[in-house]
Amino acid sequence: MDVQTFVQQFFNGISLGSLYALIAIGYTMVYGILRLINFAHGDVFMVGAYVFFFIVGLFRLPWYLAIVLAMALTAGVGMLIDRTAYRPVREAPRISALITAVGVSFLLENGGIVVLGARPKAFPRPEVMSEVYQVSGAKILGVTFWVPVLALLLLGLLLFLIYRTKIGMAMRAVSTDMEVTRLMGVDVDRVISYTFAVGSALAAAGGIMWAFKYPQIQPLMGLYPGWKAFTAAVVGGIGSIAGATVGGFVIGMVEILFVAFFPMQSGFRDAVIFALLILFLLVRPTGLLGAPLKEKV
Amino acid sequence: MSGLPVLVLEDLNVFYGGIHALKGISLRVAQGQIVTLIGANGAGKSTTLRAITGLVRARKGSIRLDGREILGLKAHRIVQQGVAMAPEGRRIFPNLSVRENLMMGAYHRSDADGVQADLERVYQLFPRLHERRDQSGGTLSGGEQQMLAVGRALMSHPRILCLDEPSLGLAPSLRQEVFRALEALHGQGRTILLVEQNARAALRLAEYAYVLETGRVVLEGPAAELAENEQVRRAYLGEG
Amino acid sequence: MRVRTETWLTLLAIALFALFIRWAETGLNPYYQRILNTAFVYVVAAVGYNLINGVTGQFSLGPNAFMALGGYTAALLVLPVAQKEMVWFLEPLMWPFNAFSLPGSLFVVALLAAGVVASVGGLVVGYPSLRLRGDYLAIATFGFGEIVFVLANNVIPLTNGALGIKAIPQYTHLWWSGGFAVASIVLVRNLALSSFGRAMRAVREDEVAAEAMGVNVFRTKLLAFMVSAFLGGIAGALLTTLITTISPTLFTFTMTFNLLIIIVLGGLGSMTGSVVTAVLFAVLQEVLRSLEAPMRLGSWTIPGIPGMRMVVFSLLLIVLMIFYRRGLFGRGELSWEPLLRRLPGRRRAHAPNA
Amino acid sequence: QEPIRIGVNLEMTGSVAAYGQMGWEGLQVIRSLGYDKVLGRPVELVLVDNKSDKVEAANATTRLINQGVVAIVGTMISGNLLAAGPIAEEAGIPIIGPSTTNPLVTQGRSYVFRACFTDTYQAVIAAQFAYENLGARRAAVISDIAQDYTVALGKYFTQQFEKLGGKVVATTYVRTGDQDFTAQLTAVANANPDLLYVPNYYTEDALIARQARELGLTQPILSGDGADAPELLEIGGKAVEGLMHTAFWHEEAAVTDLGRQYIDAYRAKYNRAPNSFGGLTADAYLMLLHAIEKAGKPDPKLIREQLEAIDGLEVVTGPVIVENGDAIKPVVIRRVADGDFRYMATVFPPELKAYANK
Amino acid sequence: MAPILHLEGVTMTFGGLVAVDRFDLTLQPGELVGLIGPNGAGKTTVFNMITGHYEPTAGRILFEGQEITGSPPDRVTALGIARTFQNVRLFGGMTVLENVLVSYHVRLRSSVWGAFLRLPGYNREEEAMREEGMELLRQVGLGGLAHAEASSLPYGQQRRLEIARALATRPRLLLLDEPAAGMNPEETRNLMAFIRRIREQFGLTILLIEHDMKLVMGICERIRVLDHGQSIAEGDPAAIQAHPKVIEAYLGEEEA
Ligand SMILES: Nc1ncnc2c1ncn2[C@@H]1O[C@H](COP(=O)(O)OP(=O)(O)OP(=O)(O)O)[C@@H](O)[C@H]1O
Ligand SMILES: Nc1ncnc2c1ncn2[C@@H]1O[C@H](COP(=O)(O)OP(=O)(O)OP(=O)(O)O)[C@@H](O)[C@H]1O
Ligand SMILES: CC(C)C[C@H](N)C(=O)O
Ligand SMILES: [Mg+2]
Ligand SMILES: [Mg+2]
Repeated sequence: MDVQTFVQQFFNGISLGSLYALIAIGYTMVYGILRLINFAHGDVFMVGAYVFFFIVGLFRLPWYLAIVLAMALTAGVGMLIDRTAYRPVREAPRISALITAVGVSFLLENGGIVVLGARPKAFPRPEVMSEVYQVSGAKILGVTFWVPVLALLLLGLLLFLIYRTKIGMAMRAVSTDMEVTRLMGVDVDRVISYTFAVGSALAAAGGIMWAFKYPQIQPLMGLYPGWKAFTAAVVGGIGSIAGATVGGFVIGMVEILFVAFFPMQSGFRDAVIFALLILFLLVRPTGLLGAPLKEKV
Repeated sequence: MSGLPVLVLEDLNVFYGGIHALKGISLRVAQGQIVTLIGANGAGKSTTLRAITGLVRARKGSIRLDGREILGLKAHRIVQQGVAMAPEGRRIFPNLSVRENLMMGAYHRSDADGVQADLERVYQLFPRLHERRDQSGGTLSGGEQQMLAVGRALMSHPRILCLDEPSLGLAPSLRQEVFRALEALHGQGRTILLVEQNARAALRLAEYAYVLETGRVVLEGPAAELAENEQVRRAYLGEG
Repeated sequence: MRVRTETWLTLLAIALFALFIRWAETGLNPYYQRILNTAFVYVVAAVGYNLINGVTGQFSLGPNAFMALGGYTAALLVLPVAQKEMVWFLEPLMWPFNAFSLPGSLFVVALLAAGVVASVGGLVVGYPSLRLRGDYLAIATFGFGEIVFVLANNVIPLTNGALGIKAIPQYTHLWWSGGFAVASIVLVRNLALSSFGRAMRAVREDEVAAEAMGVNVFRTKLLAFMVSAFLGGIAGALLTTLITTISPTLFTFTMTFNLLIIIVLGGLGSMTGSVVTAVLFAVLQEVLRSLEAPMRLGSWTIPGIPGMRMVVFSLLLIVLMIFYRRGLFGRGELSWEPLLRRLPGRRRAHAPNA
Repeated sequence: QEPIRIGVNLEMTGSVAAYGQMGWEGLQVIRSLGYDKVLGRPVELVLVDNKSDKVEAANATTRLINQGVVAIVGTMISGNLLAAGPIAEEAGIPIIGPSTTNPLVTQGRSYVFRACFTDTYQAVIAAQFAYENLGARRAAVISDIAQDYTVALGKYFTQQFEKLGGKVVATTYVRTGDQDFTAQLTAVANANPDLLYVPNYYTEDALIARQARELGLTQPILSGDGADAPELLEIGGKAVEGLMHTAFWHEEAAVTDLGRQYIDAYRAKYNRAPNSFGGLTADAYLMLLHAIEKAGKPDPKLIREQLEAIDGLEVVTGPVIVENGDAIKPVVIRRVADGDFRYMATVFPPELKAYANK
Repeated sequence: MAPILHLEGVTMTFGGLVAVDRFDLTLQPGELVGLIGPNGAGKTTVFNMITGHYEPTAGRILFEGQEITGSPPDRVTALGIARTFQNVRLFGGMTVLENVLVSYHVRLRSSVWGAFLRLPGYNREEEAMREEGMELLRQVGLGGLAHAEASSLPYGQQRRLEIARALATRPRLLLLDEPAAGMNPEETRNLMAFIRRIREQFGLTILLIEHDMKLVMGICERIRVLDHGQSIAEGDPAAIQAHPKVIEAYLGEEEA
């Protein structure tokens, strides 16, 4: 592989990886706290993209403002989902909550089809995202460059929130022991609500940037990115935010590199990723950054 | 009974599904007192504490804190009203540092100075915690974790401190250390509701005691008197 | 004595069921027959899936993969050779499948082969991944499902890729689907109530303790997994020869979701629950379809809204989950016991449990 | 009076929902022109969404048949009709695909029909156009491996193009639903073609065009009938400017009176330009009404016979001759300019030469 | 007499932590030995290595002269070692009888086909198992509760059931991890009598971990003390109670 192709693919990998990372964080945060695989998370990603689409269409806001607004609104959607669907089953067996999440996912997808229509919509891509940069001979599209930059910025903010603020401390506490956290005078429901808000806002950012990259949106667009991101969260060590980030980049890179090296086998891409996932779990069941713990007997 | 009642329970009834776990418990804890609940496994001691702190919802009865009804409030509201609990089995946050664990106890407080002062006080009471303040909670020994759990409860600056079997599973030497700490707290004028399996030590420490059997109070009285009671000695002190 | 009576009652019930099928063949219109066929296919798959997820407590998300293995096996075995030549126009079909096809009279062979292939698949995934616990097993089995999907899409000489296989003879009818539904209920029930089933439930309750009591946890899980895969394979084969078309999209994760919904709504671990909800599910899916058809209110026509069916379905699902957290049946089972107890002269035998 | 029920099996949701929805619009428009009765009885449409999926298409067919329809309109895409056809055949219910161009759809079946030309014919025209009008010699073919139509059309084009003396220098595949084609396009770029032939459905074509332009591929792009959807223009944006494709029909190519009536009614109802898929679905429906009329009663077997006998029936998109289930129809060539499809030319098959000057 | 259990240089590390450090222990048939030490000393870890839940980092474990180091738990159990857990680990959703029957599964001779098809051979075996299980429950005083769900039992009965379940595997060596934890003095006294009785009745060798000194000193013939993974003392109850190192590391002033 020549330098040019390498640079090209490297950027592609980073850019895809950072999108996965943004979504994966939402999975990991909710899982960490509720031990719930939030199947609807990929659909929240879709909601974020549509919200942006309508904001830009209706209010003609500049894109960066529209992103912030869309993230805020999607955060609200996340909180609403938690409030109406998940809170009532919080004390129920884990699997019931899981099925509820499946229900929410179906609802968002099909609600999307009914309300927004099944046909794809073209997504507005800001000018900067369409510019083409030359990096050692490789042509790097604006999105490819800016997506990781934005993603890293958001990740930095998130880490600050989790490790340097009081609400972040409460989130970490809830994730280890919900009942005792209540005993600390913490309104656990509110902390969970915020967690959904943060995760959903990040998913919205992911969805919007995804649509910058592949400028087309439709109600089922969250399905596959959602699964990949979930895989990333697991590879990184589910429950660990740093892990989700690393996992996202790893999955993005592997995916791009596989296709780069074996362009004719690109159909096998997902199989390779999932096969890697399984092998990886066998060697390191708790993921890259999850604590390697033998069950204490 | 001396002092004003801080906590008063009347005719408390709790169910777990179909199981009638508390069948009308009444008790009171006065300002500055240590009151202990003793009883066999499953008598309902933990359930009583869980009901006071709102972790389980009582179906009937009343719980008053400083004269105000708190039954029915959510757990976090009750804690904010001044009830703190160190739950059975320590339950510290293993991946938060010792300091963060303590700060979690003060989560709902907004008086930064007061919190800082209380933090100093806890460190004074348990110098070991100060030594290990940046270590993560999960790496502490059992006894240290118990101290952390008590310290964390104190950080909420409670009107009343509820302790559920603070000596459970501790080696004899650690157990003694925990009881010494409780004595020190008592000396500072804290109000404590103590649940203990180790009846002998509990009765020695407390001023007043209740004996629970299958969800009912079957005996109560000044701790020193109960320690002499024939029935108690046989059933709970393993004598005679 | 008691065992005897129960056996007789069971045989009686099976005979009644046979009479029902006999009647349904002519008494029901083809549309209802088809719903019934689908319901029975779901019963077979759900009973198997419940064995691993409910009884053994291993959260597997891979039944779609086993159904796919079974479905493709059956399709490859029964598709007429001439049709095979037409279908595989991108690349020719692999030997030996291009050279023969089983006649309808050997349909049962195709079904059993589908089960065997699927359980070999079960062995292949189960062997490495059953050592994982809880959600990690779920993820590994989910990954396996995706791998099967990708392979189905890409191994064209065997599967014809995304184009799928069409014009498969429609061999499945009520006797086959109903017969296999009954057989799987009886066999899985026998297994679940045996010492092996007890070991499975012990694994579900506490793996470490089960191991300490001498249960070979791994073998126990593998047994449950392979039986479950076998039934999944049969169900996939029945479905394929009912629909007459197979393509990778038939066995996507949606299929797993459907089964998961069935067993959880029925009550994890309750076989009665699985059976009842499997049938309800198949019926409900059809009933809700009317939501998508244009509706006429007097002279007013409301155009059909595609997607509406799933919107209502998912709302229903969420509401049910909120109000029936442990599913409709919990872990309970229907059995002859209550009936027998009412008969005079019978002593109360021990509680039914599974 | 008891209505006659006709089944409609369309892609209302899923990856090619645009076709199904355009088809459904066409049915509404044609019925509003008075074509909602036959033999003096009302015609009732029973719509089932096949979600753009083969398996669902087969299911939908069974369901329609079980609900007592006398014939079925649909599906829009070939892969779905390949799955649905055998079921209709088995049940003896005629089924007409409005726009299913793949030759295999009708092959060896007597109850399966189409209302459009076939891909073998389309490929001849496309190859000729590429070789002669565009002067292409080295073509790259990118088809969607999940769709019978695109795979086959790619193959037929390759045969025809090479027969003319051109060379297909790269053949690569994408899959419905994929979004990133950079790997395939890089391989294509390395082969250095002078034309890209992308006989896919609109979403994939739009994304391929975009990514090709982003990667600096500037060659002309030629596509098939699948490109004909507003989504191609919306999603493709500037990248699809100049894209050319073979199509079924165009407003300006209307040759029948009914066609012109339809165009007016469509514009009045939806306030935009009509499309071929609505027209073709209307055609399929009209063919059925015609056959039922001729048959004298709604009997599937008689309907089938009358369908096969259609010869020169004037429908929305032109005259139609049915031969072994296939329709003989002209091919239209169009080009995207200024964000819209522009008419370039119509190529009439020999049987329809008479219409060439209308 | 040959020792029933023999540990030699057994070591277990978790990451950097040496939980058990070159531990030696020999048990003679019929002995009742106590293992005590501060929290985190490594006592439970020793049990876990014997029963195969953890594989020792170094050292050998022999049971009746046969090496079992690293054998999986189900094999170790089949050989004749049974245990209870520090936190009760019953099969909560199953009945008391079923809990015990699980322990018989390892000796089942019928194949899975027998169970599928309910062949007569299987049915006979199942019947025999049930009878034997009921008999055992009667012996430990749980006969009346055979069909109750295990999780519904009071705590003391749960502990008893755990022991019964271990006995059902027909062990020769029984490992008890804090059997009296959470019991009051009265219950503890009953437990002591129970342990003595089953030791006689089933001819057991017993190794037990306990923090309740009354129980340990009351029934153990020999006591081993662990601290930080290392043995610091061994002897009869009187000697241990007076041992200065044990007092310092574990007992504290009052209990001594
Ligand atoms: N979550 C629960 N679900 C059902 N029953 C419960 C639950 N928690 C406790 N119980 C039952 O309630 C009764 C009282 O239990 P509780 O834990 O209050 O006893 P305790 O006096 O604290 O005992 P211990 O000394 O073991 O801590 C017991 O019969 C117990 O089995
Ligand atoms: N699976 C494990 N992973 C990591 N550390 C472990 C594991 N199991 C035990 N440990 C550590 O090994 C040390 C010994 O633990 P062990 O449970 O054997 O103590 P113990 O003597 O039984 O204490 P206690 O009296 O409190 O039960 C402790 O520091 C414990 O945290
Ligand atoms: C709707 C059309 C683009 C369908 C295409 N001609 C096919 O046969 O699949
Ligand atoms: Mg308690
Ligand atoms: Mg221990």
